[in-house]
Amino acid sequence: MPWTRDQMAARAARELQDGFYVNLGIGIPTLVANHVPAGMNVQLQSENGMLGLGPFPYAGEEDPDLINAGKQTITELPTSSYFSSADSFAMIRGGHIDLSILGALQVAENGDLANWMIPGKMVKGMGGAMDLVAGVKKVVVLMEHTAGGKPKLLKQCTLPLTGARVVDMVITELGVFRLARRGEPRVELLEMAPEVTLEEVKAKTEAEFTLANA
Amino acid sequence: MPWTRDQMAARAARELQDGFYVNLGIGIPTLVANHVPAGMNVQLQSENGMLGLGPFPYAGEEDPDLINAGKQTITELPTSSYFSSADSFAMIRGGHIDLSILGALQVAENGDLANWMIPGKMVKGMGGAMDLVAGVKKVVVLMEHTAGGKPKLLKQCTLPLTGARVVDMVITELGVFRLARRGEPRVELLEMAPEVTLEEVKAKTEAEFTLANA
Amino acid sequence: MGKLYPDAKAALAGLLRDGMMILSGGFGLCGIPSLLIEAIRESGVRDLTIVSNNAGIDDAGLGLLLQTRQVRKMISSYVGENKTFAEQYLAGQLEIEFNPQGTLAERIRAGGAGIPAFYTKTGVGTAVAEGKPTAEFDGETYVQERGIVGDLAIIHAWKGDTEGNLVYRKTARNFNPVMATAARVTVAQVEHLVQPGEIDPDHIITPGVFVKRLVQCPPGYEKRIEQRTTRPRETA
Amino acid sequence: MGKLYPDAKAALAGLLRDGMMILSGGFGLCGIPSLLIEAIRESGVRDLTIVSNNAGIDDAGLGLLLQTRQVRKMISSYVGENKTFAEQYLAGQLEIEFNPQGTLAERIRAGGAGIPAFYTKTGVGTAVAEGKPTAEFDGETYVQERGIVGDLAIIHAWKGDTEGNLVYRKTARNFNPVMATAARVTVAQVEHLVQPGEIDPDHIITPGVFVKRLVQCPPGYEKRIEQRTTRPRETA
Repeated sequence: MPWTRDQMAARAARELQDGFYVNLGIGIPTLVANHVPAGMNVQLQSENGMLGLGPFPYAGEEDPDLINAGKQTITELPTSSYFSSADSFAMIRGGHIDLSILGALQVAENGDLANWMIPGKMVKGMGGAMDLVAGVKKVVVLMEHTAGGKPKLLKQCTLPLTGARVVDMVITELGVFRLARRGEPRVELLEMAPEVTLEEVKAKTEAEFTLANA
Repeated sequence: MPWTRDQMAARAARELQDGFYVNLGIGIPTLVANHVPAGMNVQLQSENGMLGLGPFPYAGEEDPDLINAGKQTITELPTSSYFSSADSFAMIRGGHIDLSILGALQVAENGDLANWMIPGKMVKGMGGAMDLVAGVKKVVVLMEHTAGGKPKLLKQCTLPLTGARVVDMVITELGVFRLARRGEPRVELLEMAPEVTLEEVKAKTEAEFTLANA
Repeated sequence: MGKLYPDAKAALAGLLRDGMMILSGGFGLCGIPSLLIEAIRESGVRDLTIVSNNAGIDDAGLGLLLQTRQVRKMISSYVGENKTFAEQYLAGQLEIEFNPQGTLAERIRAGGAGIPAFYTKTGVGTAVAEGKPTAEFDGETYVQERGIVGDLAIIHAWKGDTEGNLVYRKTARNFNPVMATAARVTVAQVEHLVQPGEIDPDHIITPGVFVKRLVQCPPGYEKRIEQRTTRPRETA
Repeated sequence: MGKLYPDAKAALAGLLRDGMMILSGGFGLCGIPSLLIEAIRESGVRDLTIVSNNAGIDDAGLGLLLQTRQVRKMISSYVGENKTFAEQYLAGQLEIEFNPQGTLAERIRAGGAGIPAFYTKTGVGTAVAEGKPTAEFDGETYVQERGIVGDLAIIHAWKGDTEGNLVYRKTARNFNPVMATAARVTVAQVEHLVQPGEIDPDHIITPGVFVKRLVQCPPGYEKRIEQRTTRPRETA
């Protein structure tokens, strides 16, 4: 049985470590915040200039000066700090954020990532995604395994790249893959969701992969 | 009669304009602060991270956390702000300071400046001088006309440079010279101290110069 | 002559001309200089190049200048919230130069700091690196990006004193302080005008040297929320 | 495991090794991390490369590490206040790399911000540009300077919370915030330790992400004054 979106987020949360500073993308990655283990100190970074993101506000307490990178109203925590966009991306590009969890349109065997543009469609812009994947220490992609029945974990990306050789891990509803950012390209299947078969994963994956510890 | 150091500083103060942000070097330039015309708003910048330098403190009120770039205790004003060294030099290098007044060992006809190093002597370092002359909009040198009887306003600097073609004006005890940072090198004598003769200036100056409006 | 002007129109008087480059602070609708944008709209100035992370929404922020077709080109990282933008872009009436958000912020910071160019890993191997010089440092490839200096920066601050010293509130800080440094003239709108000395000098984010003119927001100044998201109250 | 350590020795435990590069905050004796410098002296670690604007004076600041000959090389902008320095340098026992102060600050800022190299006008046509690549941008010549990343940064702050969020006081800020960003590990000494939430998040200069360990200055912590200058009181 493939994982639900919430189970995917829970699996991604297992990549968190105590003391981590983490940037979560829009969509499924946002759900990871609900799965931080109790007692673990994890601070969320928002690239529009905040560390220590709190939950959404109660109705009536929204503050127009307090939003996340998805432009949603949020709240602050006792640990919070604010800084400019230049300082925020100095932090990101400088390798000070431990983990970035974000969505993808395509991921290639070699760790290439495409998640910002479909030629022929209206282009909205890459926002901070290119900076995050280039600068953050570990990049985890959280995505549906297929789109319209077609694999998204590919031999090569066909869409314009967000980053070249930037993905460390891919989590889908079917399982967890480890990729290599350096050296020979390599994809290893680390885990599968319960009752998902290797045949199903192979059928829905274009990238070559091996079984970890196989 | 050549100008005194205080008169030289007073002459330099005539280069100030209302609303100017100004960096004053150590030595005679520091005296310029005493000659800001009443009612003129001039803010002094200190490259260790302060705008709005106040006067020296009263005895007993020195604050170890409040010093100028010469490491002297100072005070703050209602207009003051503090920032990091990186931000301070971003301000300087980015052309946001209107005027830098500093001392010199040598100035050349083409505006080259040497003020940080005498080979063979112990070298103390250039501090912020190279950044100031490269970044500030207008650079005024305030110096003795000669050193050990030898001219300091030369055809070419013989000492290692602080900056190439960076000086706009030289004020000495004998007079005021205007230099050109771009195009053909050109030195013009704008003013002489009272009772100083052109012959005296010529005798004590190696650089070729013309009389302004001559 | 002080820095304070009676209203946004006066604060921009003499500064606007067709074809100029304007940097605008803000992220989404958060911390945008609405009053100044409205005054630019009223001025009728055209063919603008606007540097701003976003392009506003259809009826607010920089969207107002798109409606009136005063913008020729946007330099932005994300414009997904604006339908007017999409229409004009697809009709070939509007140019867009997409920059990664961090590269955009750093290009502006560089422009203000006297850095004509710098190297970054961001975008290496992607379309944004095409046509730009690359270089290797310690075995890694980086792309060269250029500093940006605008003709005018318009920004929004929470408090400002008459000297032009500014502080920002929460995430309304965003691009405002960096844009304040990177234009020939910076005009700030402030929600609260105070006297010099009322802001602790250790708390000032933008020193007055960067701000040439400022204007106070009128009473009732409205700050809009783009995505109002809330959580349910816990039951007792 | 929190970030707070009982004393400077504990805060540096496991971080020191011969030949490492240490960045030290401070300008003159203002805002220097004295406790941490003393603990480095006690540790006996040698062959250090120290990046610091100044080299302290003979009996204070980094001068302590010169006395014990623990320093192999200084990267600084001005070392004029230190006689020990002069002696060791003239005897060939100490290397010095002079950087213009703004270039030094920017190299550290770049290192912390993931910028491996940038261009500046500072030093063009002087000895500091020798051997470095130059490039023309818009008709002006600039020299390429490299980012600096150290093994360890030691800094001094006025207040810090247990999360590592820091604020500085007056000109004791200087190089501290930028050095905090540019080392694999940053250790801060704080005069006043507070709990998270006690510092207004809009006032924080160094967010906790940059600070791995911190230590509180003991009661009676002495801050020295290098040039005590005063003015006479006006007579009434």
